[in-house]
Amino acid sequence: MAMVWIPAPWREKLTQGQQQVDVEGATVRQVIEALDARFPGMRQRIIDPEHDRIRHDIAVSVDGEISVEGLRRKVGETSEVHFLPAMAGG
Amino acid sequence: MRDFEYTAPSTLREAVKLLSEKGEAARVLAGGTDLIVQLRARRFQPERVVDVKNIPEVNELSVSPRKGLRIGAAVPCHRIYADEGVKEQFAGLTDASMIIGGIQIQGRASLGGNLCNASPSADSIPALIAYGAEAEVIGPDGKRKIAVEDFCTGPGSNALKPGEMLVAIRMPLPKNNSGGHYLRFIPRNEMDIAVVGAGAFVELGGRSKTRVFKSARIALAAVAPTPLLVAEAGASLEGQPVTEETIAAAAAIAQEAARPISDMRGPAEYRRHLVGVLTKRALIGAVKRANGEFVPNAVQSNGHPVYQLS
Amino acid sequence: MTDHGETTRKGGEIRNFGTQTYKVVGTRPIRHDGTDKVTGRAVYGGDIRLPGMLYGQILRSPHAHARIQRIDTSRAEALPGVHAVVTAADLPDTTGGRIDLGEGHADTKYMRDNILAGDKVLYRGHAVAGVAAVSLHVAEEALALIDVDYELLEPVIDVETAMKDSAPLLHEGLTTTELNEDTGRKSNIAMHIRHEMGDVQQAFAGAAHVAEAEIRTATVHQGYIEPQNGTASWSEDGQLTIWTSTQGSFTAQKQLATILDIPVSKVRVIPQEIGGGFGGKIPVYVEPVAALLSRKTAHPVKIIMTRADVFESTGPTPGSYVRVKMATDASGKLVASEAHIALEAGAFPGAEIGAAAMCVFSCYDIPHAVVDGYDVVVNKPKSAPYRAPGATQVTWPVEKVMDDLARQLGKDPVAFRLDNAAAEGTRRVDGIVYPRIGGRECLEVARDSDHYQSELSGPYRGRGMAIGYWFNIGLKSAVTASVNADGTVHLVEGSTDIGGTRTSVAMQFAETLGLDAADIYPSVGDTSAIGYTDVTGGSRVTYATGWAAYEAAEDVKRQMIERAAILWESSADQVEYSDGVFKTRDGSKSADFKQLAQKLEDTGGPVVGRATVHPDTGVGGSFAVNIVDVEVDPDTGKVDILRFTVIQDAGKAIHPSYVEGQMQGGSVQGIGWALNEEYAYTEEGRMANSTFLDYRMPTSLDLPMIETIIVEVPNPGHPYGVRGVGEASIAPPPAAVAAAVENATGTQLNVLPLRPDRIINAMEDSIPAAAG
Amino acid sequence: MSKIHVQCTINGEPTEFLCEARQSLLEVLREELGFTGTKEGCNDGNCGACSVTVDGVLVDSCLILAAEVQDKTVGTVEGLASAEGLHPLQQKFLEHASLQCGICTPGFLVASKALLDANPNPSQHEIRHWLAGNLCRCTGYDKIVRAVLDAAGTAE
Repeated sequence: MAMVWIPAPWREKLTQGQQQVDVEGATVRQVIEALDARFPGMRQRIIDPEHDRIRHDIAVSVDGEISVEGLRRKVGETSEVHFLPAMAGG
Repeated sequence: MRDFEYTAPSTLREAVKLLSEKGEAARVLAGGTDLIVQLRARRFQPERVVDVKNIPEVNELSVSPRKGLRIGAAVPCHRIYADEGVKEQFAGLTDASMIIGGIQIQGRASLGGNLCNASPSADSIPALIAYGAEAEVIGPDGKRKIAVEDFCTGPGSNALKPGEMLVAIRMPLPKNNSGGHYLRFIPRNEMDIAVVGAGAFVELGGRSKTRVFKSARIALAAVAPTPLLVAEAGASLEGQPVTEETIAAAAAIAQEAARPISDMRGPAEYRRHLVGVLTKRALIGAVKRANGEFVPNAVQSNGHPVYQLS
Repeated sequence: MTDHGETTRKGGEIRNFGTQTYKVVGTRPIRHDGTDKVTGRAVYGGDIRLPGMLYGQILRSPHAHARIQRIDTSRAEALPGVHAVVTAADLPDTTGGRIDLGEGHADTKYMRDNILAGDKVLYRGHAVAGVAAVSLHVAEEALALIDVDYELLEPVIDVETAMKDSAPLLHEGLTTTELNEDTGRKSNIAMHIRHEMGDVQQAFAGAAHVAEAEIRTATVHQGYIEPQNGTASWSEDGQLTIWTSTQGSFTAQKQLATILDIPVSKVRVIPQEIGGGFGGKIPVYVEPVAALLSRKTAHPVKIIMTRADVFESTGPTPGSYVRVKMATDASGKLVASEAHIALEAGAFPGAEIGAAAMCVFSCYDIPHAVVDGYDVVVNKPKSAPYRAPGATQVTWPVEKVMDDLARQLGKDPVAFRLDNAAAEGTRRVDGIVYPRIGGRECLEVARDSDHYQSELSGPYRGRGMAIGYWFNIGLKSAVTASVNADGTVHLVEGSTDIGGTRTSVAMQFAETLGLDAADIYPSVGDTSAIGYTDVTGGSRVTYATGWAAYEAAEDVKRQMIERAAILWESSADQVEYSDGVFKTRDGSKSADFKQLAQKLEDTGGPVVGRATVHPDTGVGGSFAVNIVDVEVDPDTGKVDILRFTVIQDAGKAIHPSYVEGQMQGGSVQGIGWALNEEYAYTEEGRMANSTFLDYRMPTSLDLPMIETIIVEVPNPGHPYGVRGVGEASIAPPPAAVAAAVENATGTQLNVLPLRPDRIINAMEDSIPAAAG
Repeated sequence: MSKIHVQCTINGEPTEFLCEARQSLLEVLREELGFTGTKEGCNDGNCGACSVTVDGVLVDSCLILAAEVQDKTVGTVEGLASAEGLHPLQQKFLEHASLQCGICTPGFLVASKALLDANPNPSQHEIRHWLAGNLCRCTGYDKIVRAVLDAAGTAE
């Protein structure tokens, strides 16, 4: 099972304060679907349905690396998945 | 900037004519390091610019025992601080002329321009005042002289009448046992405008262990609408022994006389504080030079000069 | 000024923690574009001159906050020599939407509004109209003939005021979002983000030592010497060509297409040499105006900003208000931390608050932590990235607190940091677990350095140290490589070269093929000549474009092996390549790269290698440690830097001289930020010091030599172990300099810059320092 | 207003041009004569990117009117190298990696040459003092100062 790190602003509203959640899923999309099944509202917070991609202000990281394939990124059995604010450098 | 007529006369008479014809609509160009910036900023929109650098009298630099030091109004700083006579007799002017802008600016900027620009923070003016310099002016009504401390009349304004121009700055040769020093405070080590500047010229009497001030002149930059001669601070030293105490007392008088404002270069209170610090340092530097001791200028200073009476 | 070490040596110390030795990588060849740049031949954006070219100028708002009631351009248009005037009315309708800039997103309405103000001006310097004329001077005269009526509004120029409920609102429709969720609250706070790990309250409750700091930092500018510029030629067939100095030609292309509402294929951006950027030349400013003017006049139009424009109208880095609290147990292990970070975005949302929130505690292993970050609009120019954006603002408060805790514990500051340094496996407050990183090694090297071990004595002298962190961005890069008949290679990349990266990229290519760096001729292609490449920023070029060069070299190698097989009537699996020589496995035939290159015509024609990368693995981060000695003049408060050492983890330094250059340059920008640089504002919101005279960047006379120690802890995710080094060096200097000044004077300081008057005030407020 | 006819020598070549009174030497060098090696950083004498020599004296070309160089000798970065190759300062700037973006480099080279002409063996302090009118934002000056020290040694 992959470990998902729940962003702090969502913990109260969605996961009853849980910081980490273990879910099944072989891709980021499957992980999000599994999350949404347990914590409804996850999908709409992460996925931009119009373009079928991660919403623009959010970056998804798998095992510490920002996914460049977005929803399609593979997730391993022991992977960690994070949803972070998207950011830039100078 | 609006276009204008560029003229480059080769005689004073011609220059005065060119200036008189246009009155306020003519500006004199020497080094240009202030004027060209001001034209771009549209502070002035002259119809005619009179470049005076082809006129022999404004380009001369001479030191003679009889006539003292004469600096043509357009002589650039780099010629002043490279001059052996100036270095030897007017070290306080060397101090000032080598900190106006960087080397590039010093290649063009003149003390005459610095004076005419009449900025309260001008570095050379307190030094000139301390040395008792006079401005030699020519105009449609002939020549006249103005004491440098009376030359500036407000920020950016001076005592020149329409049609007049500065020809030279002159000052007497200092007597034996005298010395001058100018220094300023800036947050960086070069390139800034003075937050506060202080110039001092002293003449000492008495024997080496019991030196007394015969006379002193102290002038300040950036603490009033014009560069400021603090005559009472200098007068307070006359006949007094050269001690930390008498110097501190003169510095306190200078602090009293200062009327600084707050702007992006420094708050008023801090400026007043600096007046005390810099006046002391300027006096100590001048005393040391009067005693024949070495006080470094900006190029010689590798680190911090020590401002303590020996 | 003290000089440590021989002054004409060509490089500093390198400490290796497991990187390999290579033939080309790690050497110091002369850069490929060097001769053009020392002879004045190199063409920068401002040097462009086209037939029929007009000169553009931009009218800017004199007010910080006002509603535009009317713009009358008729008098300007009537001036002889004026060809056209444009205003926001010439821009496409501004309905809004988002654009992906590779390095983050932007709102298209805000983007257009920042190019030419719509209904409101939001900062002094905000562009209002553009003019094209036969000469620069005529265009400038025309500006004075444009009449604009403003209704003045109250400005808000600092983040603390802007966050108050009573503050005037810059954007009537702006509401606060929390990680992409609209709270519906109308406010100048555009975004709030929060990271939280563990149970912070409980951890603080059980802590033995607690320290806190409250810090304010001024708005500062990147300070590149070359002003923004752009030349546009809009052809009758609808094709727009732009010559500009930009950090990313494709990002510029995307912005132009969006702002002008035309397809990207209609925009060709030809990047010129660029005179510094540091993040500030990612956004476009004058290019869209030049384009509009070109379309309207049917002439090419060039616009170059004045220096005042650069200060007042391009993105500085945010001023900030930051509070940090940290705690340890009795043994000195960090147990808890919290941070409140508010950054000034400028007129439109988008300060680098995410990066600030991520970097704030990133140097340490802290089990319980919480960070709140706020992106706040104020009436200042829209902020832009500036070298490790957001990291510098948060590094000083954390490092000040760390020094305080070390004092409470009676520990040496470096030893205390080493006890708590983040390392492989440490979980950061944003939840991410570190791969192998070099923070600990940097601290160890600092501790053992000649500088840290040396004595510092004398009155009003003090030493400070600090550590800072910046991550790397991977992003997309493309490289093509054409093998020439003489065995050299022309390499085309899409990353604009601000600091010698053509060479660091070419060196990785050369290393991969066993060639000399001098055999590679690198150039930067325009948007029609090379595949999509993201900005030169985020410390990514040597890392990611270097990786693309490595892949392109592997591609060339594969193709050349096939050619050798054809030449020798063998098969590819029978040919091998090493040390620059192709051989058959039986050893019967061999040719070096140059010899084989001569045979390409007979074996199938040209060989062109290509690669694109979008790395998502091994994007490590870089740590920088500073040690600084200062002397303070107790009478004036002036600070002199006596000695400065920067230690940074480079992964593997491809060209050590340019790695050192990044370390030194970032350090000195940080010193400027610490001591003198700031936007000085009047009450009406006017910048009072928009010149290099009064902005006070460090000159050569304000500095000693900047000693460097490169630490090489290889990045396991990169073919040559590279870590991006462009940014981390700016994060620690204000913290280190402030600590040194505090130690020299016995004071506590909490505002940047550390102006002399502030130091004098602090000294008057505190117990006199124990001089000596 | 009619244009002014100016005759001067630039990098050893007799040159004449027409200019408006309000045009700076910098503007004429760059926009009229094609000497774009001289750079504009601030246009008010505070960055040194436009450094040139006029009759051997180091000046900012943004703060001199083009009309003022009548009968004068102007030296720009384009005049440093010769058919024999780069000037030693140019070579040392390359060897020491003294440039990153390179926009300030022409100004630093012209200023450094003027320094070595005036003072062939400057100390580090003298170099830093002389070059204080030239801003560099990329390098922190370290490698520039080293290159000038090295070039001064070479010139001996």
